[in-house]
Amino acid sequence: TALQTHFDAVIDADGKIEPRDWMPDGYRKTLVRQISQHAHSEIVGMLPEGNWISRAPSLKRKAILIAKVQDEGGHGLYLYSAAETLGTSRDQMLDALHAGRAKYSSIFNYPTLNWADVGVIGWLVDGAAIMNQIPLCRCSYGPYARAMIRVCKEESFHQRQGYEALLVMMQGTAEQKAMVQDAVNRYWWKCLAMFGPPDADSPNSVQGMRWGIKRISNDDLRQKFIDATVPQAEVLGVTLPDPDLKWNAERGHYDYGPIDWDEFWATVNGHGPMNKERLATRVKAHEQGAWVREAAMAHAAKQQQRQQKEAA
Amino acid sequence: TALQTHFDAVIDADGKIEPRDWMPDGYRKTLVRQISQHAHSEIVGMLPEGNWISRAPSLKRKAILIAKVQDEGGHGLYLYSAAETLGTSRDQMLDALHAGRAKYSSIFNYPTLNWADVGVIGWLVDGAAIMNQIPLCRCSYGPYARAMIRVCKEESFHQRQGYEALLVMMQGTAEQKAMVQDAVNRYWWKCLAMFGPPDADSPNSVQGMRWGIKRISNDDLRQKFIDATVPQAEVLGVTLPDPDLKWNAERGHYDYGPIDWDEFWATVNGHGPMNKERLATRVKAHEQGAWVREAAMAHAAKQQQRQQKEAA
Amino acid sequence: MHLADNALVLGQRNAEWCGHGPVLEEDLALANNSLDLIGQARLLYQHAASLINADPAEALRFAHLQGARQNGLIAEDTLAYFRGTAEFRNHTLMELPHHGPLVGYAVSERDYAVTIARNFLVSALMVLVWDGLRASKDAQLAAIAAKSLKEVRYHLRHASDWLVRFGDGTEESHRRAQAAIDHLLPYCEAFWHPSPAEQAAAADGSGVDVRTLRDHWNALVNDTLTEATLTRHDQPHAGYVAQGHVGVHSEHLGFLLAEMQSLARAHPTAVW
Amino acid sequence: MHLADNALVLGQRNAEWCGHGPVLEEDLALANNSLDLIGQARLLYQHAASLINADPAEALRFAHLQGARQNGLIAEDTLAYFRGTAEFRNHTLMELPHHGPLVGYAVSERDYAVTIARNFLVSALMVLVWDGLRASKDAQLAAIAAKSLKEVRYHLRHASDWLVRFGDGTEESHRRAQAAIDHLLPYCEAFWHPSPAEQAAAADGSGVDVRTLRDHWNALVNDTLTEATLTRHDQPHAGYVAQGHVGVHSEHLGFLLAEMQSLARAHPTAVW
Repeated sequence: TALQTHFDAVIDADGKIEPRDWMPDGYRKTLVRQISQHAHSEIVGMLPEGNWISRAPSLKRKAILIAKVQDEGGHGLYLYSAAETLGTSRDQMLDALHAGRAKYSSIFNYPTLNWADVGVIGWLVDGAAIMNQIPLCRCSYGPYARAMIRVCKEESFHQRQGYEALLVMMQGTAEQKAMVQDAVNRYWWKCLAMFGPPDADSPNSVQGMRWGIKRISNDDLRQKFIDATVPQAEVLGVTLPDPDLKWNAERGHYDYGPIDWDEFWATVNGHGPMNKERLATRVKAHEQGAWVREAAMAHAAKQQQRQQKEAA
Repeated sequence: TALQTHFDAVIDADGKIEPRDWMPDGYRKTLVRQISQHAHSEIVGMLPEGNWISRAPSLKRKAILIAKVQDEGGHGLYLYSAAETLGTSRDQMLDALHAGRAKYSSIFNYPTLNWADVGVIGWLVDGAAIMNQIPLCRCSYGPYARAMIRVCKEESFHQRQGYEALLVMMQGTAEQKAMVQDAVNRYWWKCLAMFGPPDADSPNSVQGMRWGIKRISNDDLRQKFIDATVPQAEVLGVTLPDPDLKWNAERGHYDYGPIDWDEFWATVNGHGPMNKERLATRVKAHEQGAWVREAAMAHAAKQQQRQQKEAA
Repeated sequence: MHLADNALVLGQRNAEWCGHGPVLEEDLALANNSLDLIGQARLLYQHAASLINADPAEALRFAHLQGARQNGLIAEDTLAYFRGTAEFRNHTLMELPHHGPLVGYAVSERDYAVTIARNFLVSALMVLVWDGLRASKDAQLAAIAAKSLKEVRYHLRHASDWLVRFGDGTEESHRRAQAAIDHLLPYCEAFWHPSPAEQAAAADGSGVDVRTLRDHWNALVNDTLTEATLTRHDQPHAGYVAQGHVGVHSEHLGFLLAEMQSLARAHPTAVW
Repeated sequence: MHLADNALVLGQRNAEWCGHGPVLEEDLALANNSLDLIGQARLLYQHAASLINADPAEALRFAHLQGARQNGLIAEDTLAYFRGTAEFRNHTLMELPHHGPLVGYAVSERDYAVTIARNFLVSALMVLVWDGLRASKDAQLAAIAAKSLKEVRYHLRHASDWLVRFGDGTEESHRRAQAAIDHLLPYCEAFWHPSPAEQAAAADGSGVDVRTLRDHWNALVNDTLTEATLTRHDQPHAGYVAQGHVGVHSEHLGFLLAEMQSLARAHPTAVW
């Protein structure tokens, strides 16, 4: 059809699709799935770091952490807005999350067990997320691309803050250094898995590439992340927990050991250490907030009635 | 009547009234009020000390504290039982407590703010309670007198434990000593008030004396407590917060300053720092435990039904 | 120190909602509120620390605080993380948990009505206090006041708006808001019983005499309560006046500080 | 240390009910349970401390623990109050709060069904473990086992009785008990994945090989669940195995220890 032809032409020209433009159903569905999943990840992702706000070891770090978690909530807000431009409401997306139909990043199904986890989430988890997200700033869907530009900017800031916090800790006491190493040991492999299954096993990728939603393959992003991170780890003075990790001059990249995909899939499929806890916490917050939302609506309705009466 | 005459004779002979004996309504009512109030005090009194179980500074002190709070619950149990022999059920007594009709010792309407409060409650609060209670071991109502013998024995043990804990703290760091002094400052005057208003203002006492329920007057007990406590405070090395406190060789007693009865009555009448908190906590525990009690009853009923079926 | 402790303890409480708010926008609003308060606390502690370090008598009074010092001197985190419960000077109102009256070691669901009602009652006071402190003869404090006034005006607006929504919303929200106000109002009586330190500051021109603000506060509070169709039951006041600001707290502050200070105290010499 | 930490952490949890129980008799029963567990923990820590103090390599491994020492030596409170979260070796099951699955800083009402279900699952294990440990070649441990076995038999009886009452009681109690069992059973999988320390103890005859107890435990658990008309959904097991016993805990232990250790850590040199 003419609509499809126009859509294809925009995509091929690396142009932007906007909310009022025609788009194929599959494109719309894929985008809603991906954007809402991303939004959910921001919201669920508030919990692991939020876990340390009350115990942050200095007022400065407490303020930085609150601001960061607040930013994540903000990202969630404008990602939900971007998804709403595709015709799905925030309530619908939240229902899908709470019913377990929608996913969020599996990395948040692991607990935050010491203060260094906060820094490591900034450095490695946000670092991996940025690798995944930078290409999305050039995504073919306009509102998503624009949201991602803002998200990436803030995430880069968070990543630097996380790394800086770890640098300070690594210059500190033996216990502080041990915390950082412990956190890196627990998060390193989970971060590598964040880029998704190897290209050979990643069926969604081809269509995503065609549509200009996905731009770089999982394995390429993962390699890029590793190559960028290893020197940072050396500066920091931590050991990445992979005996196979070494520079391969021939490839011009770091080689790395095998990822435990069984563990990854078990967690994605609900059997991680905190899947139930994360979701139940979100559901509980939503349910216990119902009376607040109802009060706001009831009051707004009363206000409107009163205004209409005055106008009449 | 003959019944009344017999009753009076038993009382006059310092004998014991037992549950099946005839007794005047006023005697019964007074006893139910007093015993249930005492039982409620034990139960509510679990809360101020329970507040420190989770933070006890050594495992030994944690064990001692749990055992003590458990003992208080135990006292509550057998005092409720003693009161039940007078024809009032535990549920009725709890309802009266939860509805605010029944009182408990006003001393528990103050918060426990540092670890030394636990020791001071043992030393001074239990100490004052024992002064009040020892005469009750000779009370004319048999079940109450027997319960009080056991209670007093255990309370004396608690009082020695509390004093011993304070002795250890007073040999410790400057902060530990400051905690003890702070706790004594907050509790001293409240403990003096525990003996009740001055004899001149204490209308219930005369009839209580006549019935062999009350044996020593408020002021006499208070003086006895002060005389016993001042030397203990000296050994401990704390200052009792009363500039007027000094030995009066003529009276053979310690003189002491005026008690703030306005504050006492305000607290008794519901305006202390924790009246609402203490009662609401008990009510909440009771309400949230309803399903547990119902389950136990439902199961017992099912069991009985099954046994009857088998028997049939 | 009273102002700093107020800000820190309330900031700590409000941050508890982060990730658990009734709607995402409120997570952000409370985080924002908490950030403002912790920012205020930091400025105030830094100022207090510099005053303490400059005065040998004061330095001696705080000599027992050894954690988180910088070059041997008291720093903001020394004051926030290494003072004991009885050394805090915040109003008791700030430290109460987000639920109705219960003892210190009880647990209960959080009630957003309590959160909003407290923020309302506190912000109504602090709008007046910061406004007055802009004229403090302590220039540093006057500058902090000017900055804080802008922030707390927003807090008051946010809390008032929600209190009106609750009071004039559903039956449940009205009931919760009324219960929250009934629970919290008696703690406000302490506002008008300034500590010796507050009185000294008012006398020397660095502080304000809070008692002069009472009528204005009453008017602010009564206006919003009326709009929210809520009733004020606390007049005339009879009963216990909370004493957190002179160091005699509720059972709740100890738990709040135990958690807040746990990591810092486990590593007293660490730099973060 | 694994046994001691199990006892202490569960004892700490169960004591939280003290003053808040559903009926006075249960306040006393839980306090009694907690007292037994803390008593066991004390004996085990004392024993561990004497082993550590007698072995220079071990003493070095614990050299960073400086609090609550006695004459410079590690004491029971040094181990209980001055180790960090990751140094604890209790099963994750012990540290979970008395409610369903939620993140570490969530708050929720306590659910007595969770308390009872955990005590049931743990006691069923410990009856077997202590029974086996009576034959430990470590005479001290064998003596502790003999004492503890009597106590835990009573705990198992108490928890089983209540679990049956709940399962075969009202609709609500059945629903709560089933939810509690569903929530907690997966954490029991960790019982059968002994830590290197547990394996070494089993190998040298001081410990037991827990894997040999699995069938017996299953039989104990299944019998009571059947009587309670509750269903076991965890077979075959698929998913994450909790790792508290090798030091990787849930988010809950950090909060439990922050509170438990707060006072002791604020005064590391104090004697109580």
